[in-house]
Amino acid sequence: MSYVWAGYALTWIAMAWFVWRLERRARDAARRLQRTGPGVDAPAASPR
Amino acid sequence: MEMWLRTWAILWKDILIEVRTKGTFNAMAFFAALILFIFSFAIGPDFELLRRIAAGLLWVGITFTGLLALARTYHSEELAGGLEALLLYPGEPRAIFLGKLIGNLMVLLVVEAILYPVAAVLFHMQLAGHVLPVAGIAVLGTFGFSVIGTFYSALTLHLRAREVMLPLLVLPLLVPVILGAVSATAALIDPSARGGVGGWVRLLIAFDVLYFVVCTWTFPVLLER
Amino acid sequence: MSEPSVSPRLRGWHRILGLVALVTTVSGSVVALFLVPPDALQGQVERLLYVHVPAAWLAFLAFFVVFVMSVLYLIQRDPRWDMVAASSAEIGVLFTALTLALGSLWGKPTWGVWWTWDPRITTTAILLVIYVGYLAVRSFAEDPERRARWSAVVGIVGFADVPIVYLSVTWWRSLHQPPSSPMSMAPAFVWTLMLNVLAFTLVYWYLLLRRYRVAVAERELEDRAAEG
Amino acid sequence: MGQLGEASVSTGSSGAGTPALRLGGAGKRFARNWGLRDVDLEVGPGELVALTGPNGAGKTTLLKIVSALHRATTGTVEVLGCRLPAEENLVRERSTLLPPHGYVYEQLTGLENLRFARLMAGVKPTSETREQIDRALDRVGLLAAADERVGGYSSGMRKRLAIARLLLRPVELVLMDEPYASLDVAGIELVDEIVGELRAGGSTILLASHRWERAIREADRLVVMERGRITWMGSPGEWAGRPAGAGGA
Repeated sequence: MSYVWAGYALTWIAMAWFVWRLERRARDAARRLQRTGPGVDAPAASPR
Repeated sequence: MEMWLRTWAILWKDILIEVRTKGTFNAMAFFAALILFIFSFAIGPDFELLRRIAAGLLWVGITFTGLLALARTYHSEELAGGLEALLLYPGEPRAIFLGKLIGNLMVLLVVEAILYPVAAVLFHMQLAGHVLPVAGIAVLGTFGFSVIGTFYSALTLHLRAREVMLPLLVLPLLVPVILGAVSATAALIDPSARGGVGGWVRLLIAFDVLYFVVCTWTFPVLLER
Repeated sequence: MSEPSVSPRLRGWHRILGLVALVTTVSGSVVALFLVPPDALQGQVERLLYVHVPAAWLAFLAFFVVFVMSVLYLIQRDPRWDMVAASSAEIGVLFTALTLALGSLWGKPTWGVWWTWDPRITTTAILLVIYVGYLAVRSFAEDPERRARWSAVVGIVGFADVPIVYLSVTWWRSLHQPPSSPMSMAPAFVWTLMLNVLAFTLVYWYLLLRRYRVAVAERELEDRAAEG
Repeated sequence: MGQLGEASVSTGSSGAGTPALRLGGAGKRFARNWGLRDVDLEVGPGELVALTGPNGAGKTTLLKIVSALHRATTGTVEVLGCRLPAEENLVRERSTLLPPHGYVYEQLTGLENLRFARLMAGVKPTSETREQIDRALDRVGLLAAADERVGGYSSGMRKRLAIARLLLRPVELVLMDEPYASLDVAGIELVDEIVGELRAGGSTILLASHRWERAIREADRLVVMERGRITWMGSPGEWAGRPAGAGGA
């Protein structure tokens, strides 16, 4: 049974890690977009 | 048809350069001999074992020496200043792929023509009576290998770390070729190996036809700059 | 340089998709772990199949999406198809690696070994190598247009390889070992499996949407860097 | 929108009939920098346009795009009435590029290089082809070195070999990238001679060169490029009378 727990834990951790990494990348990209001027998605930022 | 003239142009040029410089051939011949001898010493004189795995050892040798040759497919163009040396002229771009493919196929088959007899001696392969079918399988396997190698060496030519990229991209495509060639050859020369030669030969032919069509069709995409 | 943008309507929508995916996955796991009875033959370890099989299904689905987007890109040369392909490939690697890990976790108690040359598992391993090759080409090509074109070619050539690898490995294996044990088809098993396949597919679409938006933003940054 | 944007109105003077060459907002991106950016240019049939500017100005990039060796990332390119990149084979048939460093195979002899060029252009290797090759080699003064490997050629001889290859294929649009580079005095005169013949034959010529004072002598128009853009364009007369510093080459 321990293998089953390991399997499910691994599945959940893998998915959570991927989502977490994805959200971090999305935030970084959005921040850098703001800093380099008004972007396609980013809200209008004051010019640098 | 001018496409065949262009294919012949590339083949003629590459043969001329290879005969003069022997750059690819020397590297391959030495490397192949090295691999076979290392196998012999590493695996030891157990003839029964050697005979059983001979086909596998042979194709490990062919794969590594083959990758050496395939990585040099566009070497002469690089020295001349880039693929533009071939794009200067009008005409079907796929002729470039065909010319390079046949060139690679010939180089590989020449090296194999030396490799097989040496391996037969070293690994006590009973090729007697099976020479033609074994050769046929070798050609089928080498053709598939050359199609993928000639194709992907055009892609990796301008990539960073291309010495790693070519084997990495070719590896997954080599699985059916190696399985097919080794299993078919083993089924022929090693009485203990079960499994029909016919099935494996059909797989190799299917692989060769499919990838020849796919690679020839998409090749011009690799020439765009 | 075309300006691929994501319509505002789409952005709110992904939170709902994310929530639905989460709920379905949680319920899928709960059902698989606690509610469905263990299989008579394999016992508890059979519950691993409820995640192993959906993960494998997603690994191949993701690569099919890469293939379709690659073909579309070569025909239309629209950067959006390339970005969808790249996003799907990255998610595909996640599911492929997961499938292999779960496969060995399942293999150890069932066959006593971490790795078996079972045709399905071997094909999944080869699929992983194709994915790695695809992503390596993308990271080593600096020019965005070239990266899109070359990775599209790898996506197409790689995809055609999967069925042939499966066929050749199955033949090769049938020479040495009987085919792996068949899975039980009890209705409870089938429903639980379907639920988890649905859950994983929802997760895939959610991740694809999110990863695509990141790809759009990063491509925009790259274009701006080149403007300078 | 991809790379086939709308053609913007070009500013150059256009000759009668369809222009030999029209670039509308053409741009070429190499990874992180733009080799060519938003270039508008129109060249009439039979015109000789000199292209000049410092290193990296985009001259070579522009020539490679026009000769269909490279594809433009943005904007529209029309050469001899054919739209690129769709009809690139037609363009390659009716135009040719003289590259600065020749694209020649060192392991082959001069003669073999030209035989390869003929075969690659889809021409059967007949005795007549052989005579054509000999004539071209003679014209550039390489007949004596025909059977020596190009590896042993000087850079001037390699350039002459590239010129011989150009003579093999009479075309409507001739693109020359630094034709005078690595040539001695006699070689430079040879280039001028050939340029004269090509003009007499009605070919359109685009000639990129650092040595603008040489290139401008026969040019109908001079185009000055800097950092991927056209910074000045006009007739040689205007160039002579331009205020100091405008479009400094």
